[in-house]
Amino acid sequence: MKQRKVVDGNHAAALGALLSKPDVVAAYPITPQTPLVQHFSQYVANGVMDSTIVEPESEHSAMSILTGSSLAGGRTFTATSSQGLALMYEPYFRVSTMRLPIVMDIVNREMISPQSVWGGPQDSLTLRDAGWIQIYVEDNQEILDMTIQAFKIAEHKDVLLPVNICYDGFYLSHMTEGVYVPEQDEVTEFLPPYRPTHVKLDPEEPMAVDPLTPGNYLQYYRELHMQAMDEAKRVIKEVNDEFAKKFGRDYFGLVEPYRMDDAEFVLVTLGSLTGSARVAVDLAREKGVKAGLIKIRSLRPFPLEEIKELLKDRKAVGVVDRNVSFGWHTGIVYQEIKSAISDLDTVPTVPFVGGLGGEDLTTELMSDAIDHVVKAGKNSQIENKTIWLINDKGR
Amino acid sequence: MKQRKVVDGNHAAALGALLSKPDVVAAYPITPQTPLVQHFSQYVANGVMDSTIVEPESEHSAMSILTGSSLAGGRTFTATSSQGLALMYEPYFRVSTMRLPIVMDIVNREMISPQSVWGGPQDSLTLRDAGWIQIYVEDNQEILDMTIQAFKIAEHKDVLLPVNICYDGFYLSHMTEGVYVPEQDEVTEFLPPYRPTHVKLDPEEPMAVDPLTPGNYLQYYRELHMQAMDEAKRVIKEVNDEFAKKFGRDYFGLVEPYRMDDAEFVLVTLGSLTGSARVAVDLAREKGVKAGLIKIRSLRPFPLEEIKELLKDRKAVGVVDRNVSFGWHTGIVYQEIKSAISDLDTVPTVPFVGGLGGEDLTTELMSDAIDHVVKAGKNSQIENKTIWLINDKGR
Amino acid sequence: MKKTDFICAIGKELNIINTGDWKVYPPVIDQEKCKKCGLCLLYCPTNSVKHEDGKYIIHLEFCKGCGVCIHECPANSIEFKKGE
Amino acid sequence: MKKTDFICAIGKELNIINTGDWKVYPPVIDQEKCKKCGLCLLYCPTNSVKHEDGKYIIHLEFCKGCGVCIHECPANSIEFKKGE
Amino acid sequence: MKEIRIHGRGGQGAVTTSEIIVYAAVEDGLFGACFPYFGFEKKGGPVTAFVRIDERKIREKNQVYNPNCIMVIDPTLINAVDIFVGAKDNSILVMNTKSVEAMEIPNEIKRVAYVDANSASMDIFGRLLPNTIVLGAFAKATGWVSLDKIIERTKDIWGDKNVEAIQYGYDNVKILDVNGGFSNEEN
Amino acid sequence: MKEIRIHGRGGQGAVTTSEIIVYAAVEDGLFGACFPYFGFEKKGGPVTAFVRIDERKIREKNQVYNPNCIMVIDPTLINAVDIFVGAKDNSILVMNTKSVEAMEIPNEIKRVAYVDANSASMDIFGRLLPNTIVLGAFAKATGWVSLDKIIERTKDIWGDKNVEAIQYGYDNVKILDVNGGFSNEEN
Amino acid sequence: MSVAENIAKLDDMVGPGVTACLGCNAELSMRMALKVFGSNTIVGIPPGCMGGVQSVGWADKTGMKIPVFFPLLDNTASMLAGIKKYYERVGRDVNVVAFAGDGATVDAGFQALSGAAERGDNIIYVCYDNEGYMNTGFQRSSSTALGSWTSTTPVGSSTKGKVSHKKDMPMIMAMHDIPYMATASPAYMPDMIKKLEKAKNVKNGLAYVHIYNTCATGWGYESERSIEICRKGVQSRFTPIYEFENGKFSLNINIKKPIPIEDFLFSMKKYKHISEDQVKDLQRYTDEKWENLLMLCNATDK
Amino acid sequence: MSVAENIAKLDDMVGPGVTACLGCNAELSMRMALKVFGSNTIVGIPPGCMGGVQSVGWADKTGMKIPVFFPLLDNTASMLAGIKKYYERVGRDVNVVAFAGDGATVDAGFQALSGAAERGDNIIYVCYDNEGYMNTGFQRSSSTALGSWTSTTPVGSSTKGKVSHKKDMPMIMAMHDIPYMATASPAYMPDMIKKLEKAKNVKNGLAYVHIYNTCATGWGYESERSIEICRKGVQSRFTPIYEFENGKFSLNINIKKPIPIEDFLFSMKKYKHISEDQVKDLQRYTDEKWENLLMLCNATDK
Ligand SMILES: Cc1ncc(C[n+]2csc(CCOP(=O)(O)OP(=O)(O)O)c2C)c(N)n1
Ligand SMILES: Cc1ncc(C[n+]2csc(CCOP(=O)(O)OP(=O)(O)O)c2C)c(N)n1
Ligand code: SF4
Ligand code: SF4
Ligand code: SF4
Ligand code: SF4
Repeated sequence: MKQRKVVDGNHAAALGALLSKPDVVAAYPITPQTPLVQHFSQYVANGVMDSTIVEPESEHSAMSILTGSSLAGGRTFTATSSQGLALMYEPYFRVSTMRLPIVMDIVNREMISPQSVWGGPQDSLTLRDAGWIQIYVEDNQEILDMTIQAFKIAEHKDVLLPVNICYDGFYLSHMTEGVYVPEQDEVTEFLPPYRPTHVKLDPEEPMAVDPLTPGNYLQYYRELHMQAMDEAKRVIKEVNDEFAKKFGRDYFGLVEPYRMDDAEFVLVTLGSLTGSARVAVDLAREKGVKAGLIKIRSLRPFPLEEIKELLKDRKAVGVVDRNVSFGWHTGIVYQEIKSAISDLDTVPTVPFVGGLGGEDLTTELMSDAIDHVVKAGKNSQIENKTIWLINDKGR
Repeated sequence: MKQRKVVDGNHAAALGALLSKPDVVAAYPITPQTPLVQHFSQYVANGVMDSTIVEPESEHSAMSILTGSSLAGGRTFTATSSQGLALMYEPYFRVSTMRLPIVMDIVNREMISPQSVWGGPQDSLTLRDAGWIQIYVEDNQEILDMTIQAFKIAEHKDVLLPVNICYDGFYLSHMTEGVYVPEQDEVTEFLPPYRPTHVKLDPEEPMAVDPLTPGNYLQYYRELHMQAMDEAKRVIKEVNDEFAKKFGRDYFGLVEPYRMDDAEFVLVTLGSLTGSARVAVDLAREKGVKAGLIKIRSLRPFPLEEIKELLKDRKAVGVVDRNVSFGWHTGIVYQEIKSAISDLDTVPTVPFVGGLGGEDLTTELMSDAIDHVVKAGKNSQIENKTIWLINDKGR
Repeated sequence: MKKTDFICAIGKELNIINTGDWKVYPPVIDQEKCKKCGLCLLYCPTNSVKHEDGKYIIHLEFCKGCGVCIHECPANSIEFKKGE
Repeated sequence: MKKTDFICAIGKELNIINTGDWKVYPPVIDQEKCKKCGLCLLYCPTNSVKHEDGKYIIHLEFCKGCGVCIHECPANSIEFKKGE
Repeated sequence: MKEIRIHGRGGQGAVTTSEIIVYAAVEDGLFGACFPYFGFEKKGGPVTAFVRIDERKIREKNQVYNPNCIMVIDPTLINAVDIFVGAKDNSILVMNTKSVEAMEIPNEIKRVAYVDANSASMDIFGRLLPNTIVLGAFAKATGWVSLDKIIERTKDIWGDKNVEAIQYGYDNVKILDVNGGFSNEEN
Repeated sequence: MKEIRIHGRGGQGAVTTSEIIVYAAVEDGLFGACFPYFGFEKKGGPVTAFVRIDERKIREKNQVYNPNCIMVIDPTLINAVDIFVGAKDNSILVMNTKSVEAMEIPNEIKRVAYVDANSASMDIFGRLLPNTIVLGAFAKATGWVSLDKIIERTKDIWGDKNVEAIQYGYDNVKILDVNGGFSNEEN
Repeated sequence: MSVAENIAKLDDMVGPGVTACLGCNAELSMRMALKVFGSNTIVGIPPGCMGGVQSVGWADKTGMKIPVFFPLLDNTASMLAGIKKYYERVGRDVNVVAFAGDGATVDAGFQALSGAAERGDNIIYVCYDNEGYMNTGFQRSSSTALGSWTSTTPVGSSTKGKVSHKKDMPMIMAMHDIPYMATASPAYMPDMIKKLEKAKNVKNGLAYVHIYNTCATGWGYESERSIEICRKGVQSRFTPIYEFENGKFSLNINIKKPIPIEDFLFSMKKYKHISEDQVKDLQRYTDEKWENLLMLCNATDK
Repeated sequence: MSVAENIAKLDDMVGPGVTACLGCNAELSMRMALKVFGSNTIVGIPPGCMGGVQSVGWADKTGMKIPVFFPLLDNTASMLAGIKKYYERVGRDVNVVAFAGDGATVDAGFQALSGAAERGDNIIYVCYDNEGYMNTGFQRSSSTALGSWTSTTPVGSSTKGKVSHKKDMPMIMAMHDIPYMATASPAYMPDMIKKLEKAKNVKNGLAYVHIYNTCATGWGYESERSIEICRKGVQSRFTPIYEFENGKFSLNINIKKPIPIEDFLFSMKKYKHISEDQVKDLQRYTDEKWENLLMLCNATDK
């Protein structure tokens, strides 16, 4: 029997992690992730959860503690945001290259300066090339479900990479809605215990972890890491399907196409802003515009083949970025989408940026975006000039 | 009169910084950057240099100290590598968004794990989206000259952004060759003192730096930051030209084309590996192959227009990356080049990866790369499958 | 997007936040009872107590009504004026 | 590219580095003079001094020839054998 | 879709109130979502929370700019913020106040529901805790979610006294249809 | 282009020796570049350094795999590393050794220059500091850079005693043309 | 003139109406410290309640009358060091000051502070110790005392608040051999003011002032009792008031007859659950620390 | 049986032939510590000489007979804490040990260590203090003593070595109220071994052992004098040998008649330039520290 709860995103994440039975959790509080940490402490205090919680003095130590626990053979979980992610970047890069299947939820928040605590995935996107799998989600149910799936993906023998589940600060972390909470038994069935053999610190079978390594070896490990990312594309889909079968909720793997079958004008989105984009697509359809949407779920590994396939032969494409790429004058996702479709016939593409620092990306703005895309498609306009989506409602 | 010295890359960097007369220098030692730090300490000990040196307990503090000194109005310099850069990432991102024109040389070194101290720009490339200008150089003279130019670019009123001069560990840092050292007078003329007004902590004119900032302001500052990056494209070229005029050495601005006029088969490179690529291009030309080369100097801002212009109507293009993009199964520069040429007619492109962890990218390997590119061009082969350049000499 | 005169996040004009309207009741010093020890001035977190013409006076614009001054006054000379 | 059995940087077999050939001269204990205090064993950085059959013996395979044992021996019983 | 905006002061439970409404909606078989506007207000500062209720999954994750219902937990807020901004046509005001006579009610508001929650709160709790009383008034005035579910959740979180408060609000709210009157049909 | 590979042991100054050669080349109006192979060798372990000299700017930044000249500062290295690996045809061996009689000289080596730098070093310095003596031998055997410039730089770094050592090496190196003999022309 | 009269003449550097909670005595300490340091001061306030209450400002407005900035949570001392070095270089004597919570000081920013202390950077570092991360909702910090409830050391069926003792930050800073270290309490305001003045006048290294602040919201007591709780901390010897000046320790408020520690603990909610054993442990800890301190002061009968 | 005979029976956990310099007594300390801790041990060796000499291994080979790993320079204690927590959880008693240089301990990794100490993580942390960053070519660390030449505090026309004193790490760690803290010197090997054994047996928190190691290459003396220099450090009282156990201090090697500090300083190159004033300052510092220590030991006539 399914249990339903009305919880916010942080609580959903905590429930997902709780059900995954991590051995060790170490996290440092930071707005808007803090309540997640508190839920854990409370679970353990109440004896609901049998994890070891460690309270570090910083995020750098949080990730380092998990590195140790994971190396010793444990399943580990943490969560952070923005400055916290930045502070732990040194061990963050390292755990992926050590192939440790740590799961970390990132509650996306702007990077300072300006001093801000509000939402925006600039934090994790800027660090997308550190070797982690990064999956972006849209609502609380997806947070919960993907936090569970994350462990299964991470620990898969063909993957063995750490995974981030990224969700928008406040928009999801502090949004309350109903979610279905799977039964512990079923989750345990779905997600068997972690038993590492590829790297482990244990006096019973001594090994050196990370000896000094000359380049000819290093290259080999890098190649394997890249292969594991490729495998992860398959595994993410497999785990998605298995989950869908067992729990009845399907997220379509690396990307989710929405009304794409006959779509001519396409928006590409990431994270919670997808919601208002869906509404805008529906509105456009009502007006007879063949709009469609691609929600990118896995940014790393990048769904190159899927994007190419889905964007082939469209009339125009817009990418909505809640982040910037400073040296490109567009958003980061736009820059990558352009790369992905480089070998296709050139199609007008429009970079949108907006919603930074916790600004809303309203349905109206999304409809504007679709209008721009339609216009670009009709004029075959190749401009690549970023259009800012600016919310002036309620000011 | 020009003075010539025979120095290694670290020494060249130290000389460049010395001539730029920074007020405050704070750096933490790390292989292969360490000798640079030591040169400074020695300059100050000998009274040759009138900078304040601060010896921090970590790179995080090094960047933080410079943040303070720069906010107080000083010209500041530091240098780091790999793990050091990783550890300072939190303040690193912040100084760019605070618009502080700090100059930092990055002595490129692989990121661990594997435990490595050898060359490779994975460190700075992974952090290319943190809002800094990143310029990659090829030899010791360019290190010295660009370290000076970096201050001028950074402090330009239309830019006001921090600048990284990135040079390969060991390949340049520990390579000794002759360089011309400009006279102090001339450098001082070229580079007047720094007098900030845009942000400054001074009791004589109180202001708050980084108040809590809602999204509608944050978006504005981000837009200005992106504009400054665009301006920087112009400024880098202007400064290059002024420098060339004054000191007689021209680096061609954002990118340096080599034998590109009639080139059909093009290699794109970054950093010190350009040297052997040049030799390979010459060898190919001798054999009648119309090979050419583009050396990317400024990766941030990304030379979008230049790349498009230079790659238009070529028969095939190869990109040699001494780094990887884990989720793309290519190198990072390749991924970006593909994006840059997305609107051009599709041309066969070949991603190369090699030289990681201090492995050599020999002239022979570069010739192999050109062969691959030629083949791809002849077959109009669109594959995008990474070819590893593996050095088996001397094993 | 809010335009400012600055290129990065700085603030120059003083921010004024009306914390005076947080209070339920205003504290008032009974100048008769007051022994001029000045503890209320030393302990008031909001800097609302001033020393004027030899007297301690509570300025109410920013007083949040926490009651510390009342609690600490050794002469029991301060009270919330609940009349309003 | 060097292939290994591992997917990340680990090492299992013991690495043996020939530091024995660093030394210029080998140290030798004069068993006659030796007072069996064992200080050479306690102070040898390379773990080259062994206690065998009641005697302290220097194994030379990894001894780098630093001379600490010689310098510290209270009985002056150790010397570099310069003959070779 | 029903969109609700709740105005309160830091410490008055506006955010939890919004969560209770969502809980009730979900238990009623509807979809609901809410979130607070996160500023840095400590005790005393104005706080806003947003709620959406619908028969279909709620996809928008933005503030409510055009509420169908405006709930005001603290009567003094009327001086501090523009509580009516963006009000949709045919919408409802639920307010803690002694009287609405002196208030200018904009045209979009078609129903005004008010209760003197401050006084009632002093009676019930002996101190100022008006939010659950206003919540009861909301339940009655809108009928959008069922009273039992609201009570169920409130009991869980805050206990019996607050159930009493809800009931009080429900029973004692005064409902005036104004500006032509409210219709639950159109939306 | 001339490519030189220098073999020494940690602490023997192989790296500085390579820098002195580059200095001399540059002062002679040529181009030069050198760098060490960076392992983690402390005192005593084998060390390698690479030098290139040319009339044109040196662009390659790689190890020297096919040297025209191999310099060996420590005679014992011959047992520890394969000093001849990759030797180019028509190349020169400059070596610190008492005698080369027992050595197998591969075909690519056309000139062998040797000096008993260990003994000479004991005479000059009273301890083992063979590198500048071998450097002197190199100057004579190759003629690729001028002796004065080598001396100039050595003096700067290490002082007069070492100048004496250089001169000793220069004057006392024994040069044998083997395997058909060396030619400076072809390259 | 009385202390109050003197203080009354000093300008408040903090904007009126920062949004700290009612009765927040960190706000009190901040205003007082900056009054003493005066207008020739640059102040850094890292993330934490005092930064969160808009004392650094909001949007394009400032919260202070002096230059103020937001360091990162973890680099306050280093940023200050950088500022000071520049002013020393140009020959201007400016007070470069931190006003930082215990989280920013004892946890995330500790290493930066320790580094500055060792280098002898001439900055003034004031830590307001409210024994937890208040701004994010009262999580434990290294400065949280044993047994205390916090949102990350909650009280439940299997745990009863924090399990380890408070990190002894003042003593640790003294052991850094800085020229000036002092503890202070707002309940002993004249002593606190004197110490802030001393800190201001240190010219040969780092001055560290550790203020034991309470927090009505987090600790759970009525806002008007802020000073009372502070005072009880001192009177129970739990928060000893002493000084370390040029290598010498001295006790400034000698509590000859301490109140039982329970009187302090049970005056607020965060300790309301603690067991007898925990009380005993806290008493033992307090006594030992006091003994060591007396020994170091060599002032047993002062 | 003599100490040496006992030690002789213990297995060396370190691979033969690590590439440390001739006479390196950090190598000696490492081998000795790991002999004492034995095969049921996991050891982390952060970047530094002892990591650089291939004790963690090379390519696909290991440098140890026990599990060994390279922490980052700045996270040794945290990584260890994570390992230990896991083993505690599964009920296995494994020694989780750091062997870390002063740079990794007193500078870059200090905060992580301080955090672990406060949390009461049951790890064994051994710091080999050679007073500088040796692996990267002898730069100053916070543990470098005043006046010392290093490559970043060089001797030139305007500077004369390091300007600040050594950070008093042992005392700082003791002030963290950990169950066990000790200083040790290889010159007093039986004492050092006893302390390593005690550290091994601590089960209720962090054990910290601070070994004063010398460095022939960096400090500038002939390799055979390593132990002699260590001994002089102790005999001059510059490196006092003491212990802090369950809240009590005790002096283990009481140097009643210290040798003049010059005898220690001038026995190596790194101090050869120092001035009379610097010597006096070092002597004063040494004396003050000794006095405080005695006071804390309450053991003036032991
Ligand atoms: C790197 C980083 N991690 C976490 C945070 C989130 N954060 C902001 S304030 C704070 C707590 C500050 O506590 P303290 O310094 O004690 O000040 P208080 O809030 O108690 O006044 C935390 C954890 C941050 N800003 N930066
Ligand atoms: C973040 C980071 N910064 C810098 C370095 C470079 N580094 C490697 S070892 C070392 C010094 C270590 O000194 P210490 O711990 O005292 O050990 P020792 O070398 O003296 O044995 C440094 C600075 C690094 N590895 N990581
Ligand atoms: S009530 Fe509080 S804020 Fe108001 S004057 Fe008294 S102490 Fe100050
Ligand atoms: S010479 Fe050194 S390494 Fe050799 S046995 Fe003696 S102490 Fe050990
Ligand atoms: S939570 Fe505590 S420290 Fe923070 S503002 Fe409120 S009373 Fe002050
Ligand atoms: S440099 Fe010093 S510490 Fe490092 S291996 Fe050599 S002697 Fe040992």
